[in-house]
Order: sequence, then C-alpha cells, then structure tokens
Amino acid sequence: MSDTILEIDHLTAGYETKMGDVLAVNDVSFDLKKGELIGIAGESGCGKSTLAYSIMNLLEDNGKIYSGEIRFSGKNMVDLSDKQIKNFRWKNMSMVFQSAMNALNPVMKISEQLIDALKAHEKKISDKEARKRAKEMLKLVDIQIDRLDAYPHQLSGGMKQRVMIAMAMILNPDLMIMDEPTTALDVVVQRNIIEKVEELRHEFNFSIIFITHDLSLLVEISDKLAIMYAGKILEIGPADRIYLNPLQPYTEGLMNSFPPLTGELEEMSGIAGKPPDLLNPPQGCPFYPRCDKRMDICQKTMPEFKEIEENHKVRCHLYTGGNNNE
Amino acid sequence: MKYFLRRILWLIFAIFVALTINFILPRLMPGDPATILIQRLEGLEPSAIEAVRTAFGLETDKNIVIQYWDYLVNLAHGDLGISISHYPTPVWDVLKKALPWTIGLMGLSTIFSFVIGTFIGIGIAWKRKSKISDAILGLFLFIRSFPYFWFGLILVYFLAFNNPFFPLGGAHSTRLMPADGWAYFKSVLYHGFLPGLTITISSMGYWILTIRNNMINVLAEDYITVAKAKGLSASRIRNLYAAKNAILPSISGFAMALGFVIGGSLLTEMVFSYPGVGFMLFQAVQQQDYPLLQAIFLFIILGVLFSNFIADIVIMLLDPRVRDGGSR
Amino acid sequence: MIKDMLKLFISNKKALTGVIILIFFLTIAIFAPIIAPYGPKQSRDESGKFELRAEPSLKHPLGTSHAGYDLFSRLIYGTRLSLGVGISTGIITTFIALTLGLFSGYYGGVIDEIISFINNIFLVIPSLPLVIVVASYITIKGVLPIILVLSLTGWAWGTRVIRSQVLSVREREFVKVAEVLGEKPLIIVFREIFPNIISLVMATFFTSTIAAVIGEATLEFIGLGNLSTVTWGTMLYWAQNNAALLYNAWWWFLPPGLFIGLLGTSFALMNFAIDEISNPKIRKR
Amino acid sequence: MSEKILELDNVSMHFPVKKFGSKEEYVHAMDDISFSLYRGEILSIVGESGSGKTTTANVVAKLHQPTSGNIYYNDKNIYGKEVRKNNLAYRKKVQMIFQDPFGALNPTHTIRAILERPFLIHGLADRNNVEEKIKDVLVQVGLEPAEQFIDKFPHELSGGQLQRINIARAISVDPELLLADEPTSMLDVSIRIIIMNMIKKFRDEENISYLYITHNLAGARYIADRIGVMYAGMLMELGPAEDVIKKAYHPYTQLLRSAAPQPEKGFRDGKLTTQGDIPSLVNPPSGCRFHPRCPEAKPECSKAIPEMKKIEDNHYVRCILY
Repeated sequence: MSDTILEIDHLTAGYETKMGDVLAVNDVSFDLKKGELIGIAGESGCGKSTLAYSIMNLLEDNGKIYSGEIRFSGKNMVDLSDKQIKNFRWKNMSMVFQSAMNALNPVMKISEQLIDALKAHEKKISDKEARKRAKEMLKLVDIQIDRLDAYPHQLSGGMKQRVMIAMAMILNPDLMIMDEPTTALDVVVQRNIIEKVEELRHEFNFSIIFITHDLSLLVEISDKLAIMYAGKILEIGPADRIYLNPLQPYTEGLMNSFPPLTGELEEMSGIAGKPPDLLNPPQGCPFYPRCDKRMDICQKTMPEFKEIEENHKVRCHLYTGGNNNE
Repeated sequence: MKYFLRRILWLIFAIFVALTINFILPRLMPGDPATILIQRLEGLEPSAIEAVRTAFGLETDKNIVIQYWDYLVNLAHGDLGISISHYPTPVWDVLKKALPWTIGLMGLSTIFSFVIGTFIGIGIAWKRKSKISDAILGLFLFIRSFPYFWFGLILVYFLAFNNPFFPLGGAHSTRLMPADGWAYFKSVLYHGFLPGLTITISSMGYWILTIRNNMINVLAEDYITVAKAKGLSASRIRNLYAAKNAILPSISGFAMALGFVIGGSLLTEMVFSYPGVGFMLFQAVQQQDYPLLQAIFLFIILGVLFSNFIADIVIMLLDPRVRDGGSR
Repeated sequence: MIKDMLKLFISNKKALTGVIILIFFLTIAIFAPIIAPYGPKQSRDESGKFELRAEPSLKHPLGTSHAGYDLFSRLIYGTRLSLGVGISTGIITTFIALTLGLFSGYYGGVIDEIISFINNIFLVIPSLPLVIVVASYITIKGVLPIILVLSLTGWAWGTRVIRSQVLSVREREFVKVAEVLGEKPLIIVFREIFPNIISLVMATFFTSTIAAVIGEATLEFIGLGNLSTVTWGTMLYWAQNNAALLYNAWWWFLPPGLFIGLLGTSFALMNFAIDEISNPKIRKR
Repeated sequence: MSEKILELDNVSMHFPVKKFGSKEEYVHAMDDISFSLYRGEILSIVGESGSGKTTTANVVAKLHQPTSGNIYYNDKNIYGKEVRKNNLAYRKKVQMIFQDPFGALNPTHTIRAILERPFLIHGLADRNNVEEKIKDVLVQVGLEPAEQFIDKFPHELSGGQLQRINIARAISVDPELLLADEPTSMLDVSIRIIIMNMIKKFRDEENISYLYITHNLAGARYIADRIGVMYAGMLMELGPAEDVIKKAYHPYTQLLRSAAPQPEKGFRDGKLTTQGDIPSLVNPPSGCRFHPRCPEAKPECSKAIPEMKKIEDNHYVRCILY
C-alpha cells in the first residue's frame, strides 16, 4: 500500500435544475492508496453514484463539478480538456456499472465491445493481437473462450457482469470504480464475482472504489469504509474499526439495521424518517432530524470533518468538542 | 431458422387472405359491371353479352365457389382478365404501362426520403442542444402537416409555370421515345424531378421524427455511457452504439412504406399529370372497371406483404435478439 | 394529476403555439359571419355582380372564383367544415381505437386475436386506395360520408398503439393489486388502466385529426366530396379543375392549402408537446 | 400449533412458452410444492431469482391458476366452486403486499383514492365514514398526522412511506393471511427493519399469518417462525427458522448460508466451491435439480427426484443424503 494514487479534495458536484442547484456531492474529501479497496456506503439519494460519475467525469449534460479537486497520481482531473480526459479515461481508471443488463450494446458481439476499448487507446494494435488480449481477459474472469463472439442477450446476468469487469480491466488501469456491481445479481453469483474481484485485485494490485447500499457486504471486503449521507461523508476509516465501534450515530443506526445470520437475535431499531431534500439542504448537520443523539448545536452549525483516531475521521458534534459537552 | 419458417407460413396465409378479399371486394360493389359495359357497347346481341360476362368471370348464374375457383385458376396462369374501361385490352397490358412509372417515381422518392430523413434525424438527435436541430425539427413538423398535393401545386406554380425550370407535367417530353436512349432517359429524370421532390420532402418528416425519438431513447441507455467512458470516438458511438440500435424500428417502417409504393401517389400524379398506377386506380373506380381494380389491389397487397416479409428478414439479420428467440 | 398535466402542457413552448393557432381557427369558425365580408355563395352585392376571376383587391382581398364568389369569405366559412370534419373524425377514430385497444389489451384471449387480426389487415392495406374505393362505394356525397369513410379507415394505427400500451400497463403491479382486492374487471379497465394512458389517447387524437384534415382535403380535391359544400378541400378542387395555373391565380390554391397546413401544424405541435411531457427521456432537463 | 389455515398439496405451475408452430415448451416455475401455514405464523420462503417463490405467492393470491395440485384455505379448495362463488370473501381474508412500493400504487390516484377502495369494495364503510377509516389505518402504519399524507400523490412520498401505504391497504380489510412478496428488498436499509418490525407487530396484535417471500436468509431468520428453501421450482428444505439456519441439512441451504454476507464473522474463511448459474426452467436438470451445482452430488442424484423426508419433528429435507 505504498503511494496514494487518488486524492479527492473538497469536491462539490451536482445538477443544475430549473428549481436550482442540487448539490449531490457536497465538500467530499478522501484519498486512496494503490491496491486499496474503499467501500462507499449510503442509502438512495446520498450522492454516491454522482461521486463516481464526477471522478470519471461522466456527468450528464446538466451535471457539473462546482469546486474541489480530483488529483489522480498528481494530475488534477477537473481542469483537463475533453480530449485529455478521453485518452486518460479507461487507460488509467475504468468503471463497472450497476445494471449489467444494459451496460452492453445488445446489437454488438462481446468481442467487438472488448476490442474497441483497446483500439481506442492503442491505435496501432493489430486485430489478431487485440483478439488475443480479449481472450485472455475472458479467461481471467472465468468465461469460456467460445463465448467471445456471443451477443449480450445470450449471457446470464452474472456472465454479463464478468464481461464488464473484463472490459474494465483490459487496459489494466490503476483504479476501477464499481457502482453497485452486484446489486441486481443473486447472492451466490454475487459471491462468485466478489471473490473473483478480490483475486484480481491482489494479482494486478489496482485499487477499487466499491459503491453500494449493502453495508454488510462492504464491511467484509473493504479496507477503508466511507459512509455517505445527503452528499457528505459522515464517517471514514478502517472497515473493521467502524463496524466494531461506529462513531457517527447514522453509521451506528446503519450497523443496527442488519439482522445477523449467526449469533443471537435481538430486536433491531433501524432509523426512522427519511433523508433531507437536496434542493434546500438543512443548515446544520443533515442527519439532525433523524439522529437520536442530537443536540441543538447540531441544528445550527455543520460539524467539521475531524480526525479522531489515526485515519479515522468523523463529522459529528459529539466528537468535535461541541460547546455543551465533552 | 425456425423464425424464417414461421415468417414464410404467415406470408402464404396472408396472400391467400388477400386473394379472397380481392375476389369478394368488387362483388360487393353496387351495380352490375357487365350491364354498364354493355350499355357502353350498345347494339350487342345477347350472346355477346354472355361472352362478355364469361370473359370477366362474372357469370352470376354459376355459384360463387366455382367463380372463385375460376378466378384462382386464371390467376395461376397470370390471366388477370380483360379491362372494362380499356376494352378489349387485357388488364395486364394496361397495368404494364403504368407500373414502371409508379415504381420508379415512388420507389426512388421513398428511398431518398428514408435515407436523407434518417440521416438528418440522427444528426439532430446527436446535436440535440443546438438551435439548428430545433429549427429543422420545427420546419419538418410544419411541412409534415401540409397536404402534399398542395405542396406539389406550389412547386409547379413557382418552378414550372412562372419560370420554366421544370416541365409542367408528364413523364417525358412527347417528342422522345425510349429508343432515343440517353436523351429519353435524361428527359424522364427532368420530368420526374418535381413530383419526386414533392413526395420526398413531404414524407421525409416522418422518418426524421421516428429516428430522432428512437435515438434520444437509446442515448439515455447505459451502454452509451460505457462507450463514452471507453473513450471511443464520437462518430463510432453515434453510429455503432446509438444509430445501430435506434434504426431497427425505422427499417421495418421503411419496408412497410416500400410496400405502399405500388399504390402510387394519386394526388402527385394528378397535379403533375404523371401516368402512374394511382391515377389509373382512380379512373378504374370511377368507371367501375373491376378487373383492373382487382388487379391493382392485388399488386398493392402483394407488394405490401412481400415488403413486410423482407422487413422481417432484414430485422432478423440486424437484430441478434430476434434471430434467437422469436419476434421481439 | 390532470391539473399538473395541463400546467406542464401550457408551460411547454410548442404546445402553447399549437393552442394559439387552434384558438385562431376556432374564432374564425365561430365568428365567420362577422369576419367574412360576403356570404360563401354570394356572387353579387348592391353594386352588381362580382367580376369573375378578379385579382385580389381591396373589395376582394383574395380575388373571386371562376363563378364570381368572394374567395376570402369562402376561406373563412370553409374553416367551419374543415375544422368540424377534422375534429369529429379525430374523436370517432380515437374512440374506436380506445375501446378496441382497451378491451383487446386487457382481456386478451379470443377477443384480442380477432381484433388484432382485423387490425393487421387494415394496417396492411394502404389507406388512400382503400379510402377511394370505400368513398366511391358511398353514393350520397356530403360531409357525413367523408367523416364515416375517414374514421372507418383511420382507426387501425391508433388501436395498435393503444393496445400495446394497455398490455404494458396491465403488467404493472397496481393492476395486480386491484385484482387481488377483488375489483371488478370493468372498474380495473376504467379506473386503473385508463388514467395511465390518457397522454397516449391525446396523442392518438391529435394524429388522427391531422390525418382527417388532410384526408378530407384529399378526398374533396379528387372530387369525391360534396362539391357544393364550402371547405378548403373543395376550394382546392375548383382551383385545380379551373386550371388556376393558366390564369396565374396563385390566390386560388395558396390560401386554403396554407390554412390546412397551419391547422395540421397546430395539432402536430400539441402532439409533440404531449410526447415530450409523457416521455421523460425526450423532455429537456 | 394453532389451527391450519392454508395448505398447498402438490401444487405445480408450468407457464407455456408461446412458440408459433413448433411444439409447446413450458417453464417449470413450480413442481409439486406442499406445505401448510398455521394461524398467527410467519412462514418465510427463501430462494434465488427463478426459484418459483414469487409464483407460489401469486398462485395463493389466485393471480395464476396452478397447472396441477390443490390449495386449501380453511380446508376449502380456493379454486373450487364454493370459494369461486363468493370470491370477495376469499379476497377479504387473503391479501398481498408487492415488492415494488412505487409500482403497486397507481401514480394517477391520490392516497385517499387508493385507500378508500378496499373499504368500498368489501362494504366495510360507505362514502361518508370512509375518510375516518382511512385516517385510522394510516395512523396504524405510523403515518401520522394522517392529514399530511391523505391527499398526496405516490411520487411525492419516499419508498418507506409508500410501502407503509401498501401495508395499510392490505390490512384495512383485516385479513387472516398476508402474502408478502419481498416487501423490503427495494427499500433503504434503515427503513427495512422498521417495516419488518411492523409486519411482526401486526402478527402479534391482530394474529395475522404471513407467507413472507425473500431472497435474504438473514432477513428471513429475523422475522420468520419457519423457513422453507426453494430452488428451481422445488421445495428443498422446510423447518423451524433457527434449525434451518444452524443445521442447514440441504447442501443448497448450506450454499445460501455461506454465500450470504456475514459481517459479524469476518469473511476471510474458505472460498465458495460452487460455480455456475441457476438452471434453465424450460428443461430443468433431471433428478434433484441442484445436482449440477451440488458439491456432494452422487451419481444417483441425477436419476430420481428425492422425496421430502422428515428428519426431525417439523423439519423436512429433499436430499438422498438423509
């Protein structure tokens, strides 16, 4: 885990709509070391997908990066020109999308879709060589070679997602962003894919940003865990430490929403209420309305993102010396 | 291949139904065609009337089934009966004169309007933000709402009558015959230009709108985002990822439209007095020339059925999903 | 739900222009006697007979026809029938398409088989030749037969589109919930399914009306309409038959055609707006 | 055990695959499924997609008529003449909650228009006192103050609130049996538990029994008294929740258990040996349907379909190992 390959610095991004700007990602900072897997957990509408799309600079036409920096091995991505981004993307960082169902072009063979990713970045590669590389990639993700010229509809959900992973790795990038890659799949197929991703990560030492709402899955596989809520990171730190003693009340609530498969059963509470409307975000801490440990300061000022223990940061007045306690 | 067999089965069945309707339709018409003809040819003795009746397969005394059987047998031999309005020339000779003109005019214009329309449609969907796209869209929404024969009138008035760029009508200059080869061919194109332009412009709007809406739906799909992320060139994304998916519905529409070509475009033929099937159909109806009418309808339906059949095959070739499991 | 559909509809630029044009034609149709200087078949006034084939002048803004009728007044009065035939045909066609589409879509089975079969036959036969044959079959000429002819041949496309939409709405879970609650089938069709296809029914109405307006003009242009009635279509017929070209009389055929096109455009714009509202992907963000 | 209210006896459901011309093919969604449900009990059916668990719920809700086998409710065949005659009576007793909270509510109706239907259909209220009943049921599912929700449209509410309205609609006819088809799988994690607790509350207070369909084994353990595991249209194991989870006799149950995420134990132990995907249901594998993927498959497994054998009281398993 030597150098840091990605640093996100106070990134703010979102969408311009008729009713004003929706800051889906609001002042987010974190860094990622080579070969490290960071899990980003959060419920629907917390901005985790927007974060992924911003890093890949794939925001839709009304999406915009308002401020902040995305430094990838030193280079700030935000002020790259379109052409530079086009060459940079997929060679250095690639992405696996959630709906494996329509992430593959239905009227094109798998081989063509793998090879055109290669051809876009290595202009002089010969067809034979490209086809050989595509075959290797399929072997890597345990898909029989004879499926190379199949069409997407001839593959199962699990196989389609494996093809997407092969496509994401074909230029062996240093970073792979996975946006809810296994949500649409069954639990057994999901486990196969997660194991394969772990195996490939250790073999090729690329880092992964794994985005999902399934916190229990993230706790198992991620080195570092970030909890997102209403566009902000409320807590970030080593996965096992956050699981054992979550600091932020929201993280604690989330951990208390997963019925265990083994061990004794006790009544769980979950978290009442619903996330705030991003169009006019609350002034204080976004979790204030649903937080059972809230204080009046929480409603007034936004807690700052403070490092409590060695690379374990939290955004909560309980720990940032809020004036009326600690 | 199962899919292919199924399509052939459906085609044969549809042809059979078409023939039956074609047989029944004139018989439902009011008035008795033979008597009308006979009035026109007055002075024929009764035996001649009987001969005329048999010639047209209209012996009302024979029961309907036998008539139907004769009709089918004659058809099998390519004998479409004798035209009433152009008595005594057989229907096939009458039709032979008009068919090439209609297929030429309508065929070419439909192809042009499809190709250019789809091309423009893809363009304005791809550059959706630009003002030009909105302008083009608005223009064709406007053009599409106009009756195309009126559009023809405008063209004749401004481009033929006031300033003689183009001939007023007709299929080719009367002085030239097919034997004159190239000169004749040039004059055919020269005469065909305005009617062709009318049909092309007025039907282009449909293709533009269809492909534009399909393109916009396709452009919202995930595989387009993946293509962009892979750093593919804009043209490759537009053609191989977006257009290739969006064009499928347009192609089946195009094949259907090709089928209607044989029906000719009555209005354009009237405005430009172009010797097509459309005008012939209109006269056949007016003079109750049932054998000719029957033949024209037969050709129209056969044309439509065949083009649908071809459309299914083309779709099958283009869309792998259809090739594997029945129609989408 | 209907309220904010309307709000969305009006706020859409295209729809607004469409509505304004429609209102323009409605006012002309309603207040024709006031707007038009002369009666549609009036060929003389106190100062004597109108001049035949007069050029556009102050007295006759759009000149006079071969029979000396004032063309401007005929154009205004023509709006009534052209608009009336177009909209009534649109309503009848949409009604047929809606009922057939709803029932064949929801009930399926034998009904669906029969309706779809007939539907395919009508779709296969090109509309114009069919219309000509059916029109010639009806001996009495006039406005009603035209409406009948156009409606009888125009419903096929609408039925197919509505049927496929009903099929997809029927698979939605709230229809299953209604069945499990014990709702009677008819109530499910009209309370659960129908409100969800309203925007499509509107689109079908607009498309059928455009087709009817043009269809009527076409029929009258080739002489199958009632030539004594005053509509834009008959005006075009007389223009063509009296060789407007020879007299360089552009004002015989230009205005009626323009009005037909404008009316068609108004419905096309509204149709396009409906499309934009109901299909979020097409709607600009 | 309290009295038996629902019994499935060898129920099979084969959906015809429409093919023009060539021979008919069938999707074997359910094959001789048999189990009973007792009053006030929550029986959870667990399985992957394509296991036939949703079809089971649909068949009991009379959305599809089974190809063979019978279903008895209070010992009366629900597809028999007697139940069919007073269909409404059956509808009043057996209601269903669907997976997609948004899809189960007609987007063009307000909450009031949605919630008044059950009362009016079953004559539990008339025009003037239906409003008050709606408010009661909204409060019952924790949507207070009711006035704030009654005139809203579905798109104005969150997933969790919508699912509460679905539950409100189902319980408003005070049913005896609720068929819940993965009611929480589309909800956010924090709301899931709240909805599950509400389901348990209605079981404890109103003695409603549930057929709870899910693909999440841990969720089933939290909420159910008994768990049935389904695979490719067949019931593989059925027994008390704790025993099925702890003992997991059937190899497939073991596979489901080891594949499920277990944060509490940490993941680092053995890898999954099973590969491959869910079998096709058009021509399912011969014999035991799990044999192609089963780590302990024996040659005879692919011959005959094993019988459901009772290995402990109230615990059955369909595998030749026992």
